[in-house]
Amino acid sequence: MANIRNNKPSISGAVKNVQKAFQTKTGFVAITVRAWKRSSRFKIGFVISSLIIMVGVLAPLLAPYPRDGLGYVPEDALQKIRLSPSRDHIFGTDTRGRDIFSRVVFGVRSALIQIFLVVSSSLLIGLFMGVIAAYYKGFIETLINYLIELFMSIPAIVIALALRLILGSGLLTVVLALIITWWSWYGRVTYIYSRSIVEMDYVLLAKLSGVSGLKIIYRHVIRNASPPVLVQAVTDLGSVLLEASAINFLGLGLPPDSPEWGVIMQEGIQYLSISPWISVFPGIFILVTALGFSLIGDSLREEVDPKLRRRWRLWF
Amino acid sequence: MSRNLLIVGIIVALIAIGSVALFYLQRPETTRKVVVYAYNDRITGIDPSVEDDTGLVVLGSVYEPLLYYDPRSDEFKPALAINWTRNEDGTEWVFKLREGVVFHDGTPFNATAVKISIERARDIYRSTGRGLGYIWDMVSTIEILDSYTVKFVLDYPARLDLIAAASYAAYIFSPSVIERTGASDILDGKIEEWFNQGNSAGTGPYFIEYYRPDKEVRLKKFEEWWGWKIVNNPNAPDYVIIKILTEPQSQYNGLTSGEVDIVSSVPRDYVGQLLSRGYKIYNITTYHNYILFFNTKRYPTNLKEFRLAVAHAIDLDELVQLCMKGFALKGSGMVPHNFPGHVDNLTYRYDLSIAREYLNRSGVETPITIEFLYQVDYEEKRILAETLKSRLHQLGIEVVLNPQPWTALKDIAKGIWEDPENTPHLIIADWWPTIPSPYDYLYTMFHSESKEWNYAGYENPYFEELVDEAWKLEGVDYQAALEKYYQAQKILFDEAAAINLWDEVKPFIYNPKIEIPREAMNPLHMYVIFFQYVRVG
Amino acid sequence: MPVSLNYIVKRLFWSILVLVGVIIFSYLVIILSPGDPAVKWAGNPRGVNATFAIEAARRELGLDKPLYMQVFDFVAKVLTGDLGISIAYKQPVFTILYSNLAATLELLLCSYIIVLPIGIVLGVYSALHRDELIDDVLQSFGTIMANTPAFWLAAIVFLLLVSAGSPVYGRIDTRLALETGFQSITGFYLLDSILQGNIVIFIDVLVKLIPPALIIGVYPLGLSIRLSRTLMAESLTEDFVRAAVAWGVKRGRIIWKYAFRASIPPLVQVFGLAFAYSLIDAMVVEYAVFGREGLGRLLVDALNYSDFKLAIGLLIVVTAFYLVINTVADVIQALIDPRVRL
Amino acid sequence: MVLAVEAENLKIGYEDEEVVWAVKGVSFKVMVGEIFCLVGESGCGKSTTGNAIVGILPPYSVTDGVLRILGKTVIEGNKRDYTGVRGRIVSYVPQNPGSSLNPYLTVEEQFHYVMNSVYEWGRKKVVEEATRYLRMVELDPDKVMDYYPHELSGGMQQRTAIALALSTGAKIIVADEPTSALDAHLRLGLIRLLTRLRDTVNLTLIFITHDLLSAGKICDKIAIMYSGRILELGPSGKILTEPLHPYTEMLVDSVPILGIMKPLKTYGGEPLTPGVEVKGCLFLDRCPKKFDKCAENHPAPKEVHERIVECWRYV
Repeated sequence: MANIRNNKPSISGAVKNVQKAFQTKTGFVAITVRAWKRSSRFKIGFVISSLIIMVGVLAPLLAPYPRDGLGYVPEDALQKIRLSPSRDHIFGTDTRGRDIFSRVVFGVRSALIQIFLVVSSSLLIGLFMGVIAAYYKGFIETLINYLIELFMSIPAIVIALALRLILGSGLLTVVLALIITWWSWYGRVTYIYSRSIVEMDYVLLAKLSGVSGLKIIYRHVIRNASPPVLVQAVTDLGSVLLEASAINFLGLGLPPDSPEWGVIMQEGIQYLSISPWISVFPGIFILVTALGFSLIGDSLREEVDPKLRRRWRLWF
Repeated sequence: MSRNLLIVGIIVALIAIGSVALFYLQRPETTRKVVVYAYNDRITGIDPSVEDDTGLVVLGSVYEPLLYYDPRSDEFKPALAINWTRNEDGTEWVFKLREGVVFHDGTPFNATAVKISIERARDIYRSTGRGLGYIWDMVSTIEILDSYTVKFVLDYPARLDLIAAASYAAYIFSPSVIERTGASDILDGKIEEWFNQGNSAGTGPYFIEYYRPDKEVRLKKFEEWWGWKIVNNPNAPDYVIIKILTEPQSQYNGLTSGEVDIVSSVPRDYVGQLLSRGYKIYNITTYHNYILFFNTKRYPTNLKEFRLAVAHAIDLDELVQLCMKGFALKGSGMVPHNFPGHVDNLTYRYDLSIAREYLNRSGVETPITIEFLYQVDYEEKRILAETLKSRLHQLGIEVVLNPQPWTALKDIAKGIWEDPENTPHLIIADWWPTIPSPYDYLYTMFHSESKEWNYAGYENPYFEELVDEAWKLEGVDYQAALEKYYQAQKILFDEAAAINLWDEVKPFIYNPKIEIPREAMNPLHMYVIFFQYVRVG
Repeated sequence: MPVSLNYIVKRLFWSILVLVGVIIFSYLVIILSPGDPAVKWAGNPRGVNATFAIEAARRELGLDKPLYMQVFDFVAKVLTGDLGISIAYKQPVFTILYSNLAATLELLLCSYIIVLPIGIVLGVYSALHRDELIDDVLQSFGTIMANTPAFWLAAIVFLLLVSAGSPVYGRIDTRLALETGFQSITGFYLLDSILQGNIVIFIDVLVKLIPPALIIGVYPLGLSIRLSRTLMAESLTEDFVRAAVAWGVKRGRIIWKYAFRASIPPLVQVFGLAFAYSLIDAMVVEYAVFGREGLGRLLVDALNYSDFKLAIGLLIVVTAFYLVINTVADVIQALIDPRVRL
Repeated sequence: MVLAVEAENLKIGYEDEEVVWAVKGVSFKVMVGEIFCLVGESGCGKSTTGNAIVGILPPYSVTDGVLRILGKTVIEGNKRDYTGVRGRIVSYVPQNPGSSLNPYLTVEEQFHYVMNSVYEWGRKKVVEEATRYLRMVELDPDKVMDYYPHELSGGMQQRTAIALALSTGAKIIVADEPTSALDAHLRLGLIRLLTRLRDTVNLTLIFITHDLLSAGKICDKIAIMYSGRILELGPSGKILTEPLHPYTEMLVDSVPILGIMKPLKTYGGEPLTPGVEVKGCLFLDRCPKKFDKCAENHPAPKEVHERIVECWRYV
């Protein structure tokens, strides 16, 4: 409809083209801005994620019993064992008389830290490996692809088990287990995008004119391949959380008194039929957080791949 | 399209409803008497001479020792031996064996079986250190006087009647296994392998029909058992299924869904609810106690005052409620309640001011950080660790938690003898006895020779002398021996090498359609239910 | 994209290569991680016979040989199905892994058989009603399902079952099995009970299987709702679909025989990946909540017993499982395409 | 004479971020038994128009105006209703036979799905009929029926597609570049076949092509499309011999016409990019004969010498 209404002189065509080119910029920020404008899913996801992050930052202020939140057993524990949700303890208390709400609020921090560490490290490794493979080709390419395939095949949970036996429990175990497997996905995505970029004329030209490999990699390949990979990473934030909490739930990750959702759920699981609140609330937080990130990721992906975005009507 | 889908859907739904209905209508009537017993751990092995852990729950019904001893009433009950005599100084024991007993494989029981069984336990321990055969350490020779009489000649006096009633390493198996497995001698690994494949060669009232150590063990009634006439229990189960359900929640589910009859460890919080639903309980005060060791070789827990400060900062009343939900007796001394050698009034008083005073006296600057090693898969130990961490925080003692699986815990804790500086300051372990003697507790956990289990790194020559003397005295003057054991425990109490937190009270919950009489359990045989006494239906 | 037999052979070869890589990786974990590899392999033994056991482990691993020989021996051993005796179970590691794998696999297969048709039909429906309310509802549902932590949902469902008075636990009613004379042959109880004509056990096993299967199915359900919609949306614009429309082919046929048929290969491939992912969910759910036997229990046992052999066995078997499923998915994907020349 | 297809100010657009109009208002009539050609460069909207007649506009398209097929209104405004039209009244010979046959079904199965859908025929009858149609397009049924499309050559695929299109028995056939994949002799054969069918069963043919020459050979009427408009529409003989619109002239000049000796010319310029808005005549940029008026507006259609032309020169 827009072109019918538009009555500007015919040069407007050219201007429009430029505008359009500007709009379809593939930078990550530009994609995000566009997603915000277009998608209500993105907005919902964004609001959820921001809220969660705020809760994480403000945890000590929000938690009514910050010491409980950190894992300390309160003085009057015996009077507070497994209280059901009430005004004093809106999520109830656990078997040690700790306030579940405070624990869950502090759990936001563990969740975000785990997600951040896993995704950022995997992203760095994955980008590096993927780009190297695409640029240098030959044996290196095969080798890296082999490694990618290899680590893609190992589920994080079994690596977590081995690491747990070697390193003991702790943040390092769960984060390392996830990084070892997770980077390979980014490696693959980067590789696929970079390979097509490496084939492009301007990269060949730069190569021929003797620009150093690293410079080309940085200037052309990484810059152009990273937005789709970043989008992939955003989509993954929720999955990282789901897998990390599963690992913690099985006791392969963080130690038992940590304010971590999987750990809290594990504590509550054997009291499920008499005190369900211990396990139920942390689970809701996992679900909501993962959902928030996933909504953001999906809308971003739609931006990168316009095919997903077309309007639709049944036509036969 | 959608109509077809609907039809398929309806058919599927009908089949589902139909089959569920069928399922509930067609549940077959119980014809055989079956008891399903949910046990909370995997079976680690069922070699009667070597096994020193959870295999007991099977061995207890499949094999028999020469004697049983019930510490609750201080009574001996003859099993494979019908009477026994000893010489004056307790170095020679003669056991008269029961006649007409057959093993599960049909071979007759006789003195040779006794000799071979006990020698195997002892010699495996002597040659490889495996198993609990050390209890026969004093036995120098076993002489077969006739088919049904054996004579034990000891190197030093001992209460061999108590030892013969041990819950481990005292089981008699059929010598036919040597031939059957093609073993070269009794120490041949083939025999153990054969046992662990799920074979039994005992004389007990049940034999193993199906053995999956990680899932279930099925025991079948041994009709030729000598004791059926004596027990006179026509309602004894024909089959016993020992079902491995490690998760307390699963045990609860099994019990409430009716698929399990007896559970060994539902979450303690559930007991009240289950009782109100009509399930019955068999509370047994066990000899299973939880002991908190101090690393006596590393600062600051090498200071007696510091240890006492911690000891007085622990509110055992609270912990028994919080960790054990009341299913425990506050510990006193190292030997549990009702066990020979138990003493009252060796419990630290909870008083933070006393604790602070000791802390000042120790000269330890606060805040100070200490490390606590505990077993990760025990809920009560986790609660203990977290509570202790919070309480000691008030004294300025920061506790770093180090949860480990049991095997790793053992490994780290033993390190106290080589590398005390890298061994945690506090270590919690739990213990249940092999032989009904205080020596079992005091020697194994506090003697410097017992580097395997002495997690305190405790070395006190005077204490060791007392314990060793008491052990040798047992066979000669039992009362004097007990007095020495008391003194030894007093030393441990004053020095606070370790704290006996509590003795567990084990609630076995069971379906009211079965009956578990008192004699079906013996605290010495942890987790064993003597099913020949259990009545079904 | 036409593929050929050559492709399948290549794919198989590559998978085997990756499997070998995983075995080498697990060996490196054993020997490069802190601590004496022989001690770890022997399960931190203690006491008088510890040195004996450690020496045995040292010999088993061949630690005195050069590294490449050790690796070679280890790979050869694993490939011949010999990982030694489990410390926790005192049985060969692979025997334990197999019997438990069957339990988990039965659960997973059932889960997918139940859930996939539902998810696909909903996804296709959603694609056909794109941008309508029902589409939004279905897709939001799919997104939520795909992001639900399975172990949490399991807890909720379990809670509901318990409050409805029908606690589901375990895999089979042992007493019933004993009374009806049920014997497990293949390890797949459903199959065994059918083979033995034991309808009572079949239903018992099925009733216990369905709740966890549905929960594990939540992720593939969400995935299939979303994925089949995307794929259908794409294949509905294919030329041959348009041509078929123009020729007046009936709608149902166009949807299923034309458009959906074109979506099957990518669906198979993605479900290959998802199936392997669900294995993790199954491991968490079956044991921790429903008290079933299976790989999940082995995981916890390996932890509680510091059973390093079992842990390594799990690592290898689970990965091999993943590889097999994905290779099979890839090969099926190639085979069901008539353009493949064999 | 019965009207087979009638378009009135038909507009068709594709919805992306905003609507891009591919067809910007065309009106034409096709009589039953007529062979009608839509000629134009790629991207001019001729295929879109063809798709609109067949009823395979993609789901994200937007329409305006009216389109009637044998009296049934299929497009009115943004409403589209093709019930009973597809396959029964109109059939379609696709542009890319390679991708237009279902790669997962054998040719026989595809015949079955088509004929069974239209006539509810059983397998046997379908095979019989399919054999007949395949023979009609000079294919050996034994070498086609049990094969998958990828096993056939391009020409065979094309003819299979045509046979499938014919097998519906529809009276109006839209053929989108049907001869592109065929060798010269087959092309001729096909054209003969189609004209024969017109003569025998009174088939209406709508031909979509970029090739004015072959259009001229077989068509009764030609519509020249450019950038979504029909610039000139008229009987083929007239169009080829006396083009009115400068664009038609351009096209005619660049092809050799049998029997007329003339020098071949080429003209520069590219067609408009779709979605770009232009004020004034759509052909303005490339027109050799433009004058002031052309820059103001696009001209309305005007009937001149048995033809309809959109050019300011004839207003």
